[in-house]
Amino acid sequence: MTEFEPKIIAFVCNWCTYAGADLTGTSRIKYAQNVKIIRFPCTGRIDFMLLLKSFGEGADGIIVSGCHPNDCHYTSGNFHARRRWIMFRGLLDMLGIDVRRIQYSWVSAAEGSKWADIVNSTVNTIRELGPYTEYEKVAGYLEKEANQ
Amino acid sequence: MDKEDLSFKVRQDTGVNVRECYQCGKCTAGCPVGERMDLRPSVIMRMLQSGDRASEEEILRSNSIWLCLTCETCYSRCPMELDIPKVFDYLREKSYAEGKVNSQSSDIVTFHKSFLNAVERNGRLHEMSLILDYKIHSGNLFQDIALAPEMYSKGKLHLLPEHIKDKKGFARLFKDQFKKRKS
Amino acid sequence: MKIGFYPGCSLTGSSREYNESLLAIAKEAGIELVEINDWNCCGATAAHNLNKELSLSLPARNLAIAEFEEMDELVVPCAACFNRLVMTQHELAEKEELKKIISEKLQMPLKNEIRILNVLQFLEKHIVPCLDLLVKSPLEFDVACYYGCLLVRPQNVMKSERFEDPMSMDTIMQKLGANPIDWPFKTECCGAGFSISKTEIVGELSGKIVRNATDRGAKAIVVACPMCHSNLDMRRSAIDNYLNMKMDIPVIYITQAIALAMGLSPRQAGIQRHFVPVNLTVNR
Amino acid sequence: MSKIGVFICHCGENISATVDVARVAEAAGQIEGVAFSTDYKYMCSDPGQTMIKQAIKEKGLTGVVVGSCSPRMHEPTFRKACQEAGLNPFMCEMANLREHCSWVHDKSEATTQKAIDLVRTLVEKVKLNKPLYSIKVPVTKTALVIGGGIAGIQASLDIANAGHQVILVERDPSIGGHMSQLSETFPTLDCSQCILTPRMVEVAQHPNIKLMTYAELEKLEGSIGSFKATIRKKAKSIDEDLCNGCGTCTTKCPTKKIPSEFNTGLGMRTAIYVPFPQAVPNKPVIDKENCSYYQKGKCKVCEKVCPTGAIRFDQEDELVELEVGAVVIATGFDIMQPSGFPEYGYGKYKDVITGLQFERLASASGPTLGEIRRPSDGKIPEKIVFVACAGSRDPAKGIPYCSKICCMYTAKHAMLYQHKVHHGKSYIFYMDIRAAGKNYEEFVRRAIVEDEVNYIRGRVSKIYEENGKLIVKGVDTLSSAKPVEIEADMVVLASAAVANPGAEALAQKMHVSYDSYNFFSEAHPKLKPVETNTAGIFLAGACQAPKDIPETVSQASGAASKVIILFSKDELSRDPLIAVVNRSPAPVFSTCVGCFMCASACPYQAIGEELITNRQGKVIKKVAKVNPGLCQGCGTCVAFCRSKSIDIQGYSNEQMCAEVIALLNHE
Repeated sequence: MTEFEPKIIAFVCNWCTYAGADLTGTSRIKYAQNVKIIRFPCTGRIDFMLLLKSFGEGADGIIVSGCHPNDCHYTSGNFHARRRWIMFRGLLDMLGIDVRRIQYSWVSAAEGSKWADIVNSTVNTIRELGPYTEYEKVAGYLEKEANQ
Repeated sequence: MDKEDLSFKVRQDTGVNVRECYQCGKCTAGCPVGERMDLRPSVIMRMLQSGDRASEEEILRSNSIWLCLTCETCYSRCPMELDIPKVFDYLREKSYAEGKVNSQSSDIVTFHKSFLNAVERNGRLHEMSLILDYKIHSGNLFQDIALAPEMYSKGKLHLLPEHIKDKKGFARLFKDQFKKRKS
Repeated sequence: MKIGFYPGCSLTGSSREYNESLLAIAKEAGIELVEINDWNCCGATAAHNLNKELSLSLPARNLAIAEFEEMDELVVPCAACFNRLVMTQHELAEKEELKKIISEKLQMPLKNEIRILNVLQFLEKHIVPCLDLLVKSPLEFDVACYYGCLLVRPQNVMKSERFEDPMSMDTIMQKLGANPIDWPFKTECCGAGFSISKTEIVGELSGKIVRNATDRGAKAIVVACPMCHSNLDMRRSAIDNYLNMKMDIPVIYITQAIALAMGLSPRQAGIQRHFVPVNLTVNR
Repeated sequence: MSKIGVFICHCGENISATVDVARVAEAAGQIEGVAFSTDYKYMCSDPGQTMIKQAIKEKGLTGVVVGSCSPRMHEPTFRKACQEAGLNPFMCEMANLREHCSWVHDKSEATTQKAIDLVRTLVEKVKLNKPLYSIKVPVTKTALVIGGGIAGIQASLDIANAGHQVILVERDPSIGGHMSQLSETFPTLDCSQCILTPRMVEVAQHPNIKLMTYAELEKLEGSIGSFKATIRKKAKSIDEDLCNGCGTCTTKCPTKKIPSEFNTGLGMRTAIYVPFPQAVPNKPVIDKENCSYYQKGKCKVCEKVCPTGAIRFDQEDELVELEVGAVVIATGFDIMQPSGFPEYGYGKYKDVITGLQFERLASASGPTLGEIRRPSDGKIPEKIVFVACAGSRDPAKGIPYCSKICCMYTAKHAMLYQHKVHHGKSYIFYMDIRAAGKNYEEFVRRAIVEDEVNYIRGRVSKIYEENGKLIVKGVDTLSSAKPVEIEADMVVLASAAVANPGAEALAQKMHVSYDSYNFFSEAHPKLKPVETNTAGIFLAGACQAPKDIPETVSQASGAASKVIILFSKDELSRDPLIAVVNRSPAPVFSTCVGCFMCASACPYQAIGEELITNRQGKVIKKVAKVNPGLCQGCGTCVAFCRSKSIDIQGYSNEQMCAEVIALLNHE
């Protein structure tokens, strides 16, 4: 039997983590294929409904990564993101989504190897947690949200 | 690294990668016995890097590895934080096991062996038996002859050794420990 | 208050006075040091020079015993023993596999969690707090606090700050009224285990230490390690040979210093057992 | 119905070695809405770009996805190509198949599959892209230069001489920086101040340069072409217009025992002081921490003796707001305090000093007027030991890098010592001699051969004092690692060059990135050495990494030319990736409910109100409105908007959702 290959989306900011991931490439550091990156201008841009959407669409795990505190290209975007993330965790519990399925981290443009570590460790965590199956629940919730 | 290289074995046993050494010599500079060594710590690190068999043999037969006091000064000041004393521990054990101990160091090794004999016998070190055992094996019968009586008079020497109770259990620890050694 | 106590071989023999003075001051402070049952030699330098496994199994046995006796603290006054025990605990904590092997060999469970205290840590924690009350006759003279290697190195395991210029012993001596001098040989090696096999090396290394302390006007060298003590005290003739002059600076254990400051008799402090006569009343 | 073109690049072998590019192109062809799909060896090459342009024209493509390297590398290239073919540049997106795929994975089915997913994701995005038109910003042709060392001085002069306004901000009371502290300079041994001070004066007198000393950057807002900088002018407690720099106050000030920063603590200064005789401006400041009036409330001697009545005890810090178009960071470096070296006894032994302190000893303007005398007793050292790499190349001390300048200045120090103390003996403990530079190697050879400086290859393990001598325990690794013990009278530690203590905070104020040692990061290690990753902010000198004077000066001129190029245009165009509030026909006008959560979240105060009125001019509705001039496009407002009325062009909710869906549903 083949090992479960989790589907993981990474929402990263353009200035720190995306550049950091570029550096991982230029330094030829290898990591698992499971993680695919979507580029945002800033973690502050990330509407956490998108995270739910991703689970609704069958993601098994998510990485959100941006600039370190105080290093945000837009001054404070990453702070807003952090605050919203804390509120968002509550919602996750409510929907019965294991918080460990979301890896929230900071990776600067200089931290190529750190990015590889985060990807690999996340992949392992999600492997242990197994596939995420309750999309309907989330999808339902999202509809309600939309109709309001 | 070639699996046959001594440096490879060192890395396996101690986790120290000798390639990290950039030969600044700070270890040697601070070594209390550096002056007396035939191969100084930094030189030994260099020779390990070379992977040259002859050099490796020279290391195991050197006086230096036995002169090392394991005072850890080198380790505490190494810019690369290389645990040289640990490397030396490994080299000593190997040198001893392969019967390559340098003749000038024989008395040091004899002392260590006498020490362990004394411990093996009683579970605790009985200094009197240690000194006697050492004298017999090293042949320096008259060394320290002056010291013993005074120690005795000051109550620092017991004539009879203390023994530990659990002899069997204790003996287990020594079982097979020195079989490897060629004589 | 009960605390586990591992004397180690030297304290039963060549450094009895260390043992005597330690127990004496503990008694004064109302602390009971409970000798762990059927302890064995830690293997000292010999073991880790010749045989890695022994260098771990010998100390480990003592740790296992102490844990079996449900001690959560173990005082190890001999710096050499302390070093071996701590290094073993460190090594086994890092290598789970090795810990299993050793524990099987011992046929004893090994949690490897007991807190091991060297004499300075013990004094700081349990004696210093009550010194203000207990110090009767302050030692008002210059002393050179000598730490040697094993209490401070390797600093990453010993967690020693200022490993080049430690102060813990100095602070204690200050509390006893003494004036610790600032000198550069605090952590230089005395020759350690070569006392018998390479006496001339001990003569040189200890010689430099004794000379520097004397030059800087110390009236006594204070130590916390039997090996250092026997090298600096019992090997004085070798030292004098190296320096070719007679050095008469006495070498006392920190515990003896405390005992004297507490007003205990020199005999209770085991002063009479020294090779180099201790006469510290001179410049009171 | 969109017609997307997909172009997969081999990047030589960089991508094709691990990704089956042909299959990626083929799979892309299957995606609905893809009208053309191909792969080619070098898409960024001329033929590659032509291929894209032709496809756009012939197939009438409405969007383009290039699967190649990181967009941070070639997005401008391909967008330009599209534009030239008549396609709106913002209809072109890039899938990062190199940095995020081929370089980080081994050749395998999964790797190719990932490449396909990435391409599909961008295809789905580009389908929803809308033509955008870049925003024009006017360029304020005034440059802000932060730091008045040789780097800042050079940059300021170059920019000013090109006819642009410069504001030079310096933290200390005088410009000049470390260079003004140096004695002679390698490899020519010409006196540092002799070559520097004319430049300092030129700065002071230049009509285009506004000098602000004793001042620091408080805040930086805006973006390239139009920054808003807030400068804190620290109170000097004097009226600069009245003060004529006569110096009576400094001679009369009773508080005389303050260690002089300029003389690295080897000399003393007064509480009201000019850091050094050639200071620019040559007017004093009062050091409040040490002034007895500020501390104890009485004295005021300076006020009494001042002939022009220029003393102002009640003066307060002043905040000045400036409009600038570009910024040059030239804040320089600091040296590691070797107190991290207990084994060397720095701080414990007076005669163990740093290289910078030696510069002051050797300097004609220094505390000993250029005579080499040791601090403890003023004795001329007969034997002197220099320790190179004191902190540098020492991971255990947290500094694995090479400080680059020490090899040369240490050779210079030993040379100067030999010139001044003929009978003296000098030793240098080193690990390697790094003398790459014009006439550098020759300089070092001269020190060794002609001035008979003794180089010993090995590190020093310990330095301690024994009856008046410093015992240096070193080693000679070139003769069977023989331990060497030297009884020296003085020891000089070539302590590592480190980033300025304030560097990190400054970087954060300006949103430029910095490395793990707090040196500012250049935009590209090779091709953009003076740019930062924030457009319009440039780097000069040792704030980016340790540098010697020639390098610093050339980088400063480089930074200056970048500023001048920027100022050669009257307006810049900026990416239109900014927020917009949706509008819809009456009677809705906009789904915005006017809660202004967005405004509270916006870091740039870019969101204001818009009043919607009926024909009678009666206000019907109040909605948010984004000021495109101020918006930087971070999108924080979008995440905050509950009614989904505000969105980012190019990163719209619709587009992001499309990406998510495309990425996850591939079977």
